[in-house]
Amino acid sequence: MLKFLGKRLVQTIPVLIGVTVLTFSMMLLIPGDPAQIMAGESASPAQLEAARERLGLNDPVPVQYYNYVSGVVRGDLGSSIRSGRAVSTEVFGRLAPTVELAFYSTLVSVFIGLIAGVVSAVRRYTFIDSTLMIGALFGLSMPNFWLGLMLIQWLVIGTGWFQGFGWFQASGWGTPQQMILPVITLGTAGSAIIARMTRSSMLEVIEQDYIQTARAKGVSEKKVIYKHALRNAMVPVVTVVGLQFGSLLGGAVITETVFAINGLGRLIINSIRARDFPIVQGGVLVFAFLFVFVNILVDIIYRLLNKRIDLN
Amino acid sequence: MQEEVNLNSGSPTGQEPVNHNIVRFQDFWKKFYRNKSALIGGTLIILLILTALIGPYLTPYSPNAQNYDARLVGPSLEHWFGTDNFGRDIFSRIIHGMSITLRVGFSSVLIGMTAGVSLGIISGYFGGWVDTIIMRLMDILLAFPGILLALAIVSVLGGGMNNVIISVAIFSVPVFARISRGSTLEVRQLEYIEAVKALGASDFRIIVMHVLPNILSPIIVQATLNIATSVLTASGLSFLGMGAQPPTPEWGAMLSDGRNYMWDAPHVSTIPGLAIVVVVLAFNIFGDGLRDALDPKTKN
Amino acid sequence: MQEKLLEVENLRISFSTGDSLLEVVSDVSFDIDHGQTIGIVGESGSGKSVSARAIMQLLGNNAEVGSESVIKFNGEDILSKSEKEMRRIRGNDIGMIFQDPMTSLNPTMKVGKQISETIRIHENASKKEAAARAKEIMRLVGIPNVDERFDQYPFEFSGGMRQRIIIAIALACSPKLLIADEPTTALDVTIQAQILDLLKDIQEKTGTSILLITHDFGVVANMCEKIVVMNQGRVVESGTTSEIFTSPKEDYTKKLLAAIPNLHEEKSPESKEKLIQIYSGTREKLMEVNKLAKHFPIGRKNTLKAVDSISFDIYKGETLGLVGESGSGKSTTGRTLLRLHEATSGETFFEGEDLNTYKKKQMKEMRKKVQFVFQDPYSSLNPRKKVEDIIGEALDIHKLAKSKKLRRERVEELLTLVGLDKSFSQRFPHEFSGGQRQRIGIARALAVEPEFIVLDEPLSALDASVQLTIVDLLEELQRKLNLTYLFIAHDLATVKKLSDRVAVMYKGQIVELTDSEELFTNPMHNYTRKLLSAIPVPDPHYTATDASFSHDDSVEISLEGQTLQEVKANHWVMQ
Amino acid sequence: ACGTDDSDPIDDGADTDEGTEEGTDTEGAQGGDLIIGQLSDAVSLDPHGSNDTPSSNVAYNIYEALLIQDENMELQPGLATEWEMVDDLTWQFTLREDVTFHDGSEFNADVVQANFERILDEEIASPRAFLYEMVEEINVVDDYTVEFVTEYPFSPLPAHIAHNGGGLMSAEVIAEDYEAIENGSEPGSVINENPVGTGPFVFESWTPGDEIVLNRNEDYWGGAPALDSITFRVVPEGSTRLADLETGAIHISDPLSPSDVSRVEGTDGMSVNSQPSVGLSYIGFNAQKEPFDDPLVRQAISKAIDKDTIINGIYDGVGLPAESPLAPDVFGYDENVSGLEYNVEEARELLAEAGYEDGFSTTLWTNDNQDRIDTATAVQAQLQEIGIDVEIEQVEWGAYLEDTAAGEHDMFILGWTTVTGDADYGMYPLFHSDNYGEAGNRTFFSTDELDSLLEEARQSSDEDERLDLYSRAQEILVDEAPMLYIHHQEFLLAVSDDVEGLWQHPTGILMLRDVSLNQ
Ligand SMILES: Nc1ncnc2c1ncn2[C@@H]1O[C@H](COP(=O)(O)OP(=O)(O)OP(=O)(O)O)[C@@H](O)[C@H]1O
Ligand SMILES: Nc1ncnc2c1ncn2[C@@H]1O[C@H](COP(=O)(O)OP(=O)(O)OP(=O)(O)O)[C@@H](O)[C@H]1O
Ligand SMILES: [Mg+2]
Ligand SMILES: [Mg+2]
Ligand code: NI
Repeated sequence: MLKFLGKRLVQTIPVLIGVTVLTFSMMLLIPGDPAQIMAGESASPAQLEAARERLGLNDPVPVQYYNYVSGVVRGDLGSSIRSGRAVSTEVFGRLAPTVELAFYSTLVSVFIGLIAGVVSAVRRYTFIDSTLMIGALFGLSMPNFWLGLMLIQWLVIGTGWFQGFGWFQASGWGTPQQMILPVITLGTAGSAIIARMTRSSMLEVIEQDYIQTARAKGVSEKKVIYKHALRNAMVPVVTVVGLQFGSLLGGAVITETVFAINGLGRLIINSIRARDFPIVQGGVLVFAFLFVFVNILVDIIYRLLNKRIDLN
Repeated sequence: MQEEVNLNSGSPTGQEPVNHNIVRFQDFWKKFYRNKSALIGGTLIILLILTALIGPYLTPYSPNAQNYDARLVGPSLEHWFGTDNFGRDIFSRIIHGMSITLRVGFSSVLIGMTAGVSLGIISGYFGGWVDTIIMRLMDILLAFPGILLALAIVSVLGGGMNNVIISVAIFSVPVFARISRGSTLEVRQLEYIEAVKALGASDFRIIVMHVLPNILSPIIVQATLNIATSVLTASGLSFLGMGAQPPTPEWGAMLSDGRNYMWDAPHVSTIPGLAIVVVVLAFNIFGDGLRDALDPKTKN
Repeated sequence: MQEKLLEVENLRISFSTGDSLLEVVSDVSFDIDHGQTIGIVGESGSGKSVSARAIMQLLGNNAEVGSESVIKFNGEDILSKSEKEMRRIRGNDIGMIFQDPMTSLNPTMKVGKQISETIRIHENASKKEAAARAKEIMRLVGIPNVDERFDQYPFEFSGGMRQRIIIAIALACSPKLLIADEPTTALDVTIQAQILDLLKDIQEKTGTSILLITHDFGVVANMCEKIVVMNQGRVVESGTTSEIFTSPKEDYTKKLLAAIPNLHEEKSPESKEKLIQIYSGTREKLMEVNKLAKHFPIGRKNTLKAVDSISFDIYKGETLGLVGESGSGKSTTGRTLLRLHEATSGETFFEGEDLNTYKKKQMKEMRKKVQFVFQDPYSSLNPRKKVEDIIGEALDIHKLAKSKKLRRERVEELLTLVGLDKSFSQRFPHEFSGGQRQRIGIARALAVEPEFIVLDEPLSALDASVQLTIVDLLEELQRKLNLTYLFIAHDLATVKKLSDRVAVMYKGQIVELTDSEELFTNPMHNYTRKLLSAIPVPDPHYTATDASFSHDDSVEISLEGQTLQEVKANHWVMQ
Repeated sequence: ACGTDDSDPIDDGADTDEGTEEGTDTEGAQGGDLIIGQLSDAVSLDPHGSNDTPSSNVAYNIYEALLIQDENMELQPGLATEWEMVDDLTWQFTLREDVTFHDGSEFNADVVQANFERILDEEIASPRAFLYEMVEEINVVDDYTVEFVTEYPFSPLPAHIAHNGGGLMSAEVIAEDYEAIENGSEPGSVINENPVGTGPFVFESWTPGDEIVLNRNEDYWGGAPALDSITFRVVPEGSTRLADLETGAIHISDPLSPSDVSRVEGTDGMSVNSQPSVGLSYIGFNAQKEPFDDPLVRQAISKAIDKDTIINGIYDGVGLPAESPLAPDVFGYDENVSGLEYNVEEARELLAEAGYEDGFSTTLWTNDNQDRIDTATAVQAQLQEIGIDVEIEQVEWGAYLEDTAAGEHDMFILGWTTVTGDADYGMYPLFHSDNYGEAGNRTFFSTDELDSLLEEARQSSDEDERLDLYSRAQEILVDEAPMLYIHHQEFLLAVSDDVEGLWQHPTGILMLRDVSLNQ
């Protein structure tokens, strides 16, 4: 296991390099000039030129990349074109809400998704099954912004419940009250996917011989499902959970915007639009790192679930 | 103890239809046909496709005809689904937008799935450095902000419907790759794979004939689900100049255009949302049926 | 009159396949007294397992039990019991040993836990107590190193060991009735003897009744008071064991009894001729195995030496029998020979060339010449393929069928060859009985007309008459096509009948290697002797004379510092 | 002066409250902590380092300029009490005495010099430098007198000085910032941490992306403001801002989307505040590309569009149809100049005259601003009437700016804000041939006559002459129709009824000095 971890951590390096190269080249490829975006619609050419010079945008591309990478190696991620603040300050300052949001949402969606998926697999072709699965599809087809705004409008404003109990402040992050709605918003689609995956995977497993053995032991149906079947059905589900967590990291932008959460997703998107290269680079780098980390976790869970899967 | 002669023996006689291909297809079809969900899903999909093809000739209004005197009108007899902020008839727009929405959802999933599943199986089946390289590439792709990628595609290939399909497909490649890899890892170690290996089957054959059919069910689920996400993602890219441009009645775009009127006129965004649900529902029901029909163990 | 423990009356079971209803069990009736052991023997596919499952109410949803059928357990009607009531009975009052050991264990649950679980369900035992009991039972069924093995997963066990785990699960709560579906087929005779002793022991102590489904008349003769003979879904004959053995009434029963292999049969002259050629060095070598080893890592540091440096040759046209304790590495040897596992060390020469140096193309050619029949018939068949495609695939890969029609004909021909109905080609693996699956595996191996086949327990699930058919088939093919077999089996009588030479494996080593006649008359290694003494004799009146050998204590035989030496001309023994 | 919304009590209160600079209006000063929910975060608190509205909004309360513009865009004394033109090239400002910075340092002529030199320093690359690029030297005459010398006669200079980009900060902070630059920091990084001005509020904290807090300046030379503190909180989503307003989490939502006006009006405890701006939204033609090089075509299109429909349909009636590029509050606006009238018949004729009786196909670019997209959609439908087939193409903002600057477009939608309130800024960058492309003239339209008019007007020191020149320029611009002038936006705010004394400047800045909370 340690060897595996070591190996995977070493593999992160090329991934991170790949990400920087890719980000860098994309930045070159796409039109848009940070100096100009900063200046907006009314900029003078001299001023733009000065800004470009200051930002090093006039250097040849390889020089820019070299400067960037050598900075990173020294632990310096550079500084924002727009605000002049260090990238590390900007990025790490916003990391926690995004990671937390993704984490809690994953937790919620795993919880709801697993239960719904198992119930509907066990009660296959019944009313409950259909209801749950159609519910899941609704959850999936609702865009985040729609759900988020609806939650705010109906729950916060419409009913007044949340404000009445002092539960909710539409913007911000950190207290449990503030977390409820964003987490629901972000977690819904995930629970839908997990529910669907769990159901189909469970259906497959329930047919197996060893489930029969368990029944022959007199194991209660509930235990057959949760102790014998579920674990065997988990492999595709774990993959999806891992992916879910990943895509929540990146996909939190809309939720962050709707709920005014000062997260990394929003920062990166805004920076892409402002062509604030250093921030984008830094942010993507951090995401990539998290991602690889999540993937390692997923692989370890695979292995924990099914010892036969060989990690090396 | 009974000692009667066989009336109805356990082993059936050898005289039955000769053409097994037909039999096999009939089997599948029978199962599929008897499978209620597949039937409902299939019928729904056909209906949707027919509506997409014929519907536009039958709508009461032109999809882009603006009428400032009837803005944001709720559903009524005159406008079944109400009107939007330009007073356009949402019902007509939904019908006209159906073909383009179906196309985006379906093609991008198909492309993404084909590429992703191939990569995932190869990765899981061969393992080793092939796996490492493919999966690390997928990691990069996953960690990489989609907008950047889409922007790059626009700037290299230009906007347009096909490129949005490609972009959305690319986003979903790693998802399919990871899922199929995970399941492949599991199937790979089963004895029947070893058994065909012992027969001298090539890796390609094993992958296509033995691994793929056995990992199909999570893939079907993911694919049918992904149609919804793809439609939404595609509309999310339209601001980059990708995909459907206004006033094209693409559902995802309609849904997000309704964002400003969610308080006063929630139908503007809700109705396209429901339309997407119907499509996704149809594909999911169909996918479930397909899964069952493909699984020899489920009888109905 | 004391009540019967189990009464089965007019049992009729049908399966719906596609749109036809297939009646697989018709009008089966039998009963079991308290403390009694009855045996069900009969043709493979005759409905034995299905009937057993019906008693447990575990038939699955495409099965239907006829309305006139009655199953009474302890005087209570089982068929009308609710699922909840059944659950209390299952595992507690009735224990069941399923036929297929590979797929009957949960692959992701530790073996020990699968046993202790039963105890915890039915008896108010704490986790610790249950674990202790489970370990005890594991020891009882002959699992070595229980403490270590307790925390392993099923895939880390050999076929026989898995079977023992399943037995342990069934016995865990000392049930009133034990339904044992082929409980010892995957076991070597010493363990088999051990298990049978164990069953008897338990019966004595707890008064458990046993319903034993088996092919092995030796086992039946040994264990059962009554025998039910089944064929094609019906009971053909039933009676006390000595009645059936001494005065069978029905033709089918007679045929079965006649097919029992006999240890004392003389070897054929052909075989003797072969041996002369081998020993004189005039017969060509097909395979040469040199210090082959296969180690599996277990845990973080330890390795398990499944095969620990073995050397032997296989000659063209011969049958080399491979026998030995369950878990001694027979299957692993077979797999490693064919490069299904990469060897840890050692060399294998095939027709003079080192297999390890083979390129892809050569490998493919080799695969056509060399076939493997897997020990576990179920898990080696792709559950999503019809039999036609499973067998046809072999033809496709090596392009042996020129048209679809020819392919089908060939598949049907192969099915007929192994004694299956042609129409089976349109079924999926889960729709077969154990023995039928096994024959599908054989048919698949034969499809490519190989030169060399590794047969890993190919007959274990077959009844005597079908066994005989297959053995005859194999012999005939050998005669005609000069086929070579590596025959791995536990059934020593069949091994003796089929093999020219026999190698005995123990703890990953070959401990004895000589021609079969010599081995059975003059066993020299301790382990071999132990093995031979444990062979059950298919005669209800036979009582073991050799009382000196006790089955229960699995005395470890040490191989420390020993090497394989030619003790006597052509008789190699580890010393 | 600008009330378009009679139902709004706050608006009136603010608008009639003139002479605010003197800081006499302190009734109702119960203090309180004002929270403003705004669309985006400030980019920089260096007044010379940014030019976005959120930054200006914050900076305006920390820093003050020498002059200020009132709600009618008329110049009033700020940190300078008097200003005069000494000769064509020289302007002299008399500074207010006894003003101290938040760090206790004194405000004087040296400080003014240091600030403007910093803005013009190329190393700083200030995005505000263009406002002062005509300034050649800044001379300290005495402690409280300072002199600006321009390269060429430039009459709008006081308006430029009044721009919040001319906000003045403590000389000590400037020195510190330079020091940090020496050590490898980005310009402005010290200032962002520690912005020091003379304004009514003192910087307390900034959590980037989240909020900025300012506290009352007890020692403000004009008298301490009423509010205890102001928090500028980022709430990017409009609906969420409204929800926040409704739940009392914020007091002001900036901006308010026109589509939400009716909702706010229908909710108790809040109201809409609207303020006509000095901005313009327009559709630009590429005057160097066929068929838009033909004035007839441009006129035809201009005549084919019904601005009222667009304003009512898309902006919920908020905003003023534009006749020319200048908004009414801008100096130089001529109310007698009337734009091309909506007339589809005439439009068709013009088009026929230009040789396009069957119309033509073209593309209209927009960025992803929803209002602009909607405008494009409406324009598309209206142009269809005269046979012009318009394809709408959305372009991402970064690319949009670059590509329109490069002249790759046919038609495009954009806006322009005359931040100085002077016609020079409203026309010179947009229509002078020197400013093709990124400098502002994205229509690539110019005529020699217009060029010389604009040059003359910016150099003349005679107000009447300037007005005259600008009138003529506006006539030309209406006639030549290089742009379709759509409308002058109105800034919309949703404001809690607790807020008193708020008004918004035509440039969009919130005037908070006299605000108080009434809880
Ligand atoms: N699920 C099923 N669907 C359809 N047919 C089935 C199913 N299970 C068993 N059968 C058929 O029922 C018959 C009896 O099967 P069963 O497993 O009882 O045989 P068996 O007597 O145990 O044979 P063996 O000794 O080979 O294990 C066989 O013909 C088999 O093909
Ligand atoms: N893939 C594996 N991983 C780890 N251990 C294994 C693996 N396969 C086999 N073993 C171990 O190797 C040993 C030999 O197994 P093998 O299957 O060769 O036994 P066998 O002689 O065929 O026994 P049986 O007669 O019971 O089938 C056993 O202890 C088994 O647990
Ligand atoms: Mg059976
Ligand atoms: Mg074995
Ligand atoms: Ni046939």
